[in-house]
Amino acid sequence: MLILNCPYCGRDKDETELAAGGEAHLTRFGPGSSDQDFEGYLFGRANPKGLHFERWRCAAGCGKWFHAARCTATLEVFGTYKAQTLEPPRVIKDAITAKRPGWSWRNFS
Amino acid sequence: MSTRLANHGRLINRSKAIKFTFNGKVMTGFEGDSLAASLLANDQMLMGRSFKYHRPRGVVASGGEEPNALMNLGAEGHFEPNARATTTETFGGLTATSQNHFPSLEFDVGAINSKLARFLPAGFYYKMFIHPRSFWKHVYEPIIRKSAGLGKAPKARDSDKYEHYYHFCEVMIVGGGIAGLQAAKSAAATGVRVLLVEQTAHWGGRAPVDGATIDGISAEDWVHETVVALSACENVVIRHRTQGAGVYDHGYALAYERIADHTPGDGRPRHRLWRVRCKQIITATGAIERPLSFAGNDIPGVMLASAVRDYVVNYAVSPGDRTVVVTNNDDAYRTALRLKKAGLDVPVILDARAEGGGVLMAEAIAVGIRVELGRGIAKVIGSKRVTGVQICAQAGEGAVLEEIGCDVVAMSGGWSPVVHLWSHCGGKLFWDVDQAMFRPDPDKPPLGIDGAGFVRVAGLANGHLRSASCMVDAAIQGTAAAYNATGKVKKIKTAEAEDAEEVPLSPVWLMPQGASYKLRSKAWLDFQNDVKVSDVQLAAQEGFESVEHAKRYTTLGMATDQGKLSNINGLAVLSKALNADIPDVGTTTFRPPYTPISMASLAGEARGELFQPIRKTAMHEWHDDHGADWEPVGGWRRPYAYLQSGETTDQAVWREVINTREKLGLLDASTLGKIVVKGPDAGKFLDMMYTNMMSNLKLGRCRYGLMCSENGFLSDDGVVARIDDQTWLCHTTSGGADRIHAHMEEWLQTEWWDWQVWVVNITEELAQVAVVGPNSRKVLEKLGGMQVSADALPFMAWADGEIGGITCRAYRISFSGELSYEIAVPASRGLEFWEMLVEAGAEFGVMPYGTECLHIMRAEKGFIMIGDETDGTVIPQDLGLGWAISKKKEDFLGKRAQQRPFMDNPNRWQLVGLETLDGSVLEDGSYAIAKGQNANGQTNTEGRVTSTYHSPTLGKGIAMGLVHNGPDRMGEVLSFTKIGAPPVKAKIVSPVFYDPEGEKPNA
Amino acid sequence: MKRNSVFAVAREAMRQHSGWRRTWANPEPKKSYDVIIIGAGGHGLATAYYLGKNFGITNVAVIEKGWLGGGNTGRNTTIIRSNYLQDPSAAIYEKARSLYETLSQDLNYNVMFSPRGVMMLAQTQHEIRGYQRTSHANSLQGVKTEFISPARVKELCPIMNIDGPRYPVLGAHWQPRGGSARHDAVAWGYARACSDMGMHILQKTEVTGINQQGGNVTGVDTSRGHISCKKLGMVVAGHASVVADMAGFQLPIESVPLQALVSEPIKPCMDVVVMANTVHGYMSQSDKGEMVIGGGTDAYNAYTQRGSFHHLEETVRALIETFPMVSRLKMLRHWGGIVDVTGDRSPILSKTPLGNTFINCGWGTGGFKAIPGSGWGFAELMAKGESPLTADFGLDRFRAGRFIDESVAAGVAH
Amino acid sequence: MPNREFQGYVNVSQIMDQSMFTLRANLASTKIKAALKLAMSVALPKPGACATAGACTLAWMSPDELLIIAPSAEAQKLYSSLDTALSGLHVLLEDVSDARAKFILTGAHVREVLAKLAPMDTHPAQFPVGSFNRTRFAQVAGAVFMEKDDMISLICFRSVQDYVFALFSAAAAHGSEVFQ
Repeated sequence: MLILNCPYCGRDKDETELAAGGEAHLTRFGPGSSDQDFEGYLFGRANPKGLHFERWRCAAGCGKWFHAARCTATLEVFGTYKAQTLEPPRVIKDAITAKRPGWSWRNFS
Repeated sequence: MSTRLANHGRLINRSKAIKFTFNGKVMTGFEGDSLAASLLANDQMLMGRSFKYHRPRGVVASGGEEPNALMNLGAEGHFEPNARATTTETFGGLTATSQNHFPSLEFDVGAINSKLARFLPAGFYYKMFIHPRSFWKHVYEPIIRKSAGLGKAPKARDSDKYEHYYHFCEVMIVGGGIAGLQAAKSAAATGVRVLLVEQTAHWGGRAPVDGATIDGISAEDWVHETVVALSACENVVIRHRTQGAGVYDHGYALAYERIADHTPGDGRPRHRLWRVRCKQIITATGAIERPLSFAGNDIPGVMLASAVRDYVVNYAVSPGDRTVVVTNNDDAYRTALRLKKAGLDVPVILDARAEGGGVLMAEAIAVGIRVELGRGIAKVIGSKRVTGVQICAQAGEGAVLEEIGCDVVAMSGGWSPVVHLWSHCGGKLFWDVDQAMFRPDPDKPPLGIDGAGFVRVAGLANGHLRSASCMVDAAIQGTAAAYNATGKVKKIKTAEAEDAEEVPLSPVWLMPQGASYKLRSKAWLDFQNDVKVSDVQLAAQEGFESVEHAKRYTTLGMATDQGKLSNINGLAVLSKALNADIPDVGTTTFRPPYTPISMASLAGEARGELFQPIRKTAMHEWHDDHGADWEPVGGWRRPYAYLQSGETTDQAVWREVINTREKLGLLDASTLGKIVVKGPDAGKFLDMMYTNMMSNLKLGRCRYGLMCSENGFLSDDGVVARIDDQTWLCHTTSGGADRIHAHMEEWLQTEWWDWQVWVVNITEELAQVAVVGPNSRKVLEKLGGMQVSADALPFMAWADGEIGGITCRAYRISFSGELSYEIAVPASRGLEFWEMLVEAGAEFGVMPYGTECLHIMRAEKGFIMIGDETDGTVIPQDLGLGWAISKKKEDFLGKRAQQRPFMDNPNRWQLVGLETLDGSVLEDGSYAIAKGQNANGQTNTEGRVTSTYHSPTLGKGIAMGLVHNGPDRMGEVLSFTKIGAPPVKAKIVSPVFYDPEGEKPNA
Repeated sequence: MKRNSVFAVAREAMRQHSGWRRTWANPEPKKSYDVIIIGAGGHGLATAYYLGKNFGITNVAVIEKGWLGGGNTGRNTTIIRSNYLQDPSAAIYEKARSLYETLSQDLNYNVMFSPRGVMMLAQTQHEIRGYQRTSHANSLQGVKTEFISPARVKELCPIMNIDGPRYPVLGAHWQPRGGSARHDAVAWGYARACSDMGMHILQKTEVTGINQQGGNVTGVDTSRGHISCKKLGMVVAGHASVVADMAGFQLPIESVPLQALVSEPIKPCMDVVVMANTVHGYMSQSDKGEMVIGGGTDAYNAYTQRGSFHHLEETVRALIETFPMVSRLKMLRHWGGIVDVTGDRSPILSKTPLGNTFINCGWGTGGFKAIPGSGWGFAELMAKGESPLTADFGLDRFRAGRFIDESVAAGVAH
Repeated sequence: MPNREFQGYVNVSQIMDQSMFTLRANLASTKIKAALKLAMSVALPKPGACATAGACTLAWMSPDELLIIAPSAEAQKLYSSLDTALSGLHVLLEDVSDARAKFILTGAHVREVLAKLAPMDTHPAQFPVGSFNRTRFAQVAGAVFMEKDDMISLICFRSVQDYVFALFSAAAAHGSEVFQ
């Protein structure tokens, strides 16, 4: 039963007020993209046992999409941040480094 | 015999006698009794039958760990099976019956299983009943099923109510014994919010029974003072009859409050499930005494030593007249001393330790109790009640040294901390060799949201058996929890406790240690599931070496007590059999809840009327009053048809179709989604959302649009209207509004966040009525207001105005193929507008119509329906909707997906109309049979029916379907499956059955 | 291996059961095997069994990190059915179901297959149409099912409330030869038979790396040393992505917790398995008498075998609506497993980018019922390089857009 | 629809004479702030709070959404002045008066009744008077205004108003008190 802090309304929201939205920081591939890129975009999901970046919506709340950095093995939450970004902000990366030195996830580290 | 003693009883109120019944017999108890205590007071030691062998079972414990004394309680809407007599409070009018026997508790034919026990060892069913094949289902299994199970299945509907409660605090403490109370005091001193829960109706746990002294006063008095003090603290909530049932991630915990189990029918909720969110949890859950494994330890009258003491002290109930105490530790001496003090006979204490015990032993000897050291029980004598014990040397093989008559055996194999809650969320344990117990490993706690431990354990549950260290530990944990939760520190004086010195126990996992097979096969580990020492040894012999394998193979610990008494003993036997150390064999995983909690409490208020919300339109009540046969549609209910008296549903639907086609029909279309999209980039945005172009839609006009998922599949459709330069209004399917609104927001927030677009879902703001049929214009003109003529409001146009004095927006669109308007009015005026139409339309033959009529009319026109023609695997190209896919746009959601080889493929099944050769109606979901079979021997197919109806307009069956290369095969006849009958021939035709030129809606 | 029978039990009863031998051996690993299967759950063990039985390949090791059958095989709600809509699904699940029919005899181990019948309730018009479609499909797939009336539903399952004001039962999709089996026994029975054929089941042996040369697999590193193999099968359910990662490829899979619960045992009151998809609940009664209830999956990735509690609340309230008597029962225990869910929610039985390496995963919430069919088809794929049972379940389907989507009929869960 | 009321240990009643508007706009924009100040003479509420201006309330729904509540009698005028003040700016103003239903809870134990149905901390220190929160009531979305210590108002969607009324009535029924 997760609690995540919504970075828009600032409230700690109960899991039952949130909607999970899968992996974060996906790059959309549209017409003109290769078959491989398009398959990766739709189906190639990171499924790590450990640090993961994912999308959530403050569904019974302010309605905003945000991202969370979370460990799938322990459910530890390293931080949440607004979704309008192409990569995790520095403060989130630092928070992860403090707990999981040497981490990497996709192209981020 | 067991009986009520003349004096004392700390929990009972002798001035309030209570009548209750057991197996139909009227008995008397006192207020404050547990049902088990009341039964014992009435000399009812035999309380049930075991699961597998149907052996007679008496109560063995005094709390939630009880495996035997399970009852059917109450009747009708208050009936409950498998209620523990030890945790059931006796109340006036209580009715209990014993379980798992036929025809009676005293005489149970199922007990034949006990005679056959040697043929029914652990796992016997895996090795037998293999032949003949059909016998498992038809012979063996039914017999096993009937013999298994415990209580009766409830029949009547639950007549109680239940609720949930969300509680937030910084520190939650589970267990209201002295450790829990001290931890609460220490945590509360810092001012943090504390919740303290206790599963029983009483505070203090074992300490008042065992007689410790705390801060110079009796434990009883200290508990009382502390409870009063805590109750007065504003930051503390204390709650009895409330069990900490489960610990979950991120500081979530369940507390199960049994409000009215002992006061049924008083109007209060029966149970309340607290969903607690806290920063830190302290489990001060105490410990459970372990039985000893000797032959005949399951015979009624063999009880835990602590339970015997509880019955005497708490309820003034003597389980028997002569009690033999058998132990491997000092604590059981307390039982002997208490019995003696109550004037009862203790013929002997058998202490398995060669050296015996400490001061408590000395005290026992001093009061004249015979103590035998290095001795144990070879075998208990008796069948439905203990009549005596055979004494042997613990170090030997069971040679009988002496036989002593008694009617109770009080046994103690040491104590196991209750670590369940610590383990629920991943806390690990270590084996304390000296105390022979698993204890929470403070270095491996359950991890919380910040990656640090969020559960602590205090007192006995943390392995502190003596009161003094228990209190010190509790104070440390309480202070630390408050600090970890909030950073606040405030130290208070820790209560100082004293109790008798004890010498260490000596682990005894089998009595006597060299017991023969014959004795081992009578030495019970799991009393309810009938698992004996020999069964666990057999499991090890057969290679079930993992503790999980052994548990599952023998069913040890899988009974309703979840192995609270049997787990450690079973594990020790397994370790011995495997020649391994106990910690290397490990423990099974403890799963929530701690003890069983009612299913009803999980559902809470969500039952009956409140089971799920029903979404209602402004006209809902009118429909209900006019014969609506309801159909659930995405949270809403829509009328399927309006039944008039004497009509079948089919007749009603057909009448509605004919009437709407010939005269005038009204449809409540309020459930269609309505989403406003506005902004400088709104056109660009909608061009991405829809497969067709929306940016070039002219002001005042409507366009039918399709939406696809990124996977290319058709997901929604609806009419889009251009409201002004920067504003569009998008209609979605019924029940699709929330999904599509969220879908739009998702893309705007997470992909195109720099686009200037606002979206608002106004579905609920409006009531919408489809006014359909050749007379539709007449009725609107009669009501008066805005112009609705063909010129003023042509097909696929919309306009704002007023009709019958009500502000509205009118769309000239048609999903029926008739002249048709959809009129949106403020929801608060929806009913008024609807009734106005009904009244004014009377002269034009108005009738309301439901969803099935809507479906038939659209099928007659060959219009697709999301969910019928589409199923999540269909792309617009399959449905002849290529015209709605813009060729001009570089991109839209789903475009790239539709370029994949399996989708951009002429061999896909495509939409056609279908007509049977005999005019009959094809079956829903019917498949077109193709020649041959595939590699797996399945008959090949070449199409399927997606919608099929009797068309009252055309007087024959019509259908739509997807057929391989369908549009190129017009006129071809295919064979369609019919369940239980030969295939049906149907011809491929155009899907537009009615008004193919499309003249009517343009009228 | 001693034959199991009532006579063997009787004989042993006379000598204190001293003659029973280990159910499976506990050997030291060899340096190399022809085939290594990673994962000794039902699917992995069944694969090994049919490699031996159908193809004579017995130089096989099944490597297991924990104890055999300890993953989803021992955690599921044991429903067996094959009334699937799509041809490839119906083929493999019906193969499995038909093998279950004779599995006890085949393995000489009673797996307690009980074809008591499975019904899937239709509670909306949409569901009726979906199930009717499935019935038609099944009639061409050789899967015996029928669509039954509400009255027949009530007759088969008297404790059901078919007139629920909210979602009355409008009928059901009924597979009379669906049912359940004892999950542990399936794993144990296969393990016993594999061991009997000389295969090695290596428990408490964790794979830590996958070795390759020239694009082909050569062996695995384990907590008990390096072991070589000619072919490798990965059958590790929830941990498929973790193992695939060791082999250097990514799977279209996400791992999520799935939960289940049981009530305390009561006397027999329900002889069929009921699934109600509109309200999201399914229930059956075990031979012990417990009501076995399946819950939902979490919507976020996790490797904790727990799951979020609110799913249980949703499931239980739905079941109380459908079976009012459930209200007065008590929940004895709830638990979770990690299921691996693919993009189309159908499994993957496929070659992989690494030569001689095969993957069997993605069973999501529906794996138990498939065990014998999955093992049969996957063994054939591993032995011959192709199998009609697995042909449509390749990894390549996601790129082509050729999905096997079972949710289309009526949002049917497994 | 009647002005329904339930009397329990907390009273639940429906309020019908209120109009509501949704405003989508970038609330961080100075132009938007200025326009709103002009139209309503009140500063924007902070996140998680509401602001009152006479008989009107502004509730912070999200960084780009406000809910404006006004007595029905003043609604038309307010709408016009908002519309005028915001004209030319990138905003979306919609009348949602009929899309929502409003209830009030009154009594000493309003926080307790709310806590039965909403997964939020209702403690006065965490949710003081003047707070506003969007959450859920059992199975539907809703919003909560902490008006006074003994009064909470609730907003839900119109279509589920019967459910929400029944839900709170059951929670407020005599006999189900948690702390008495």
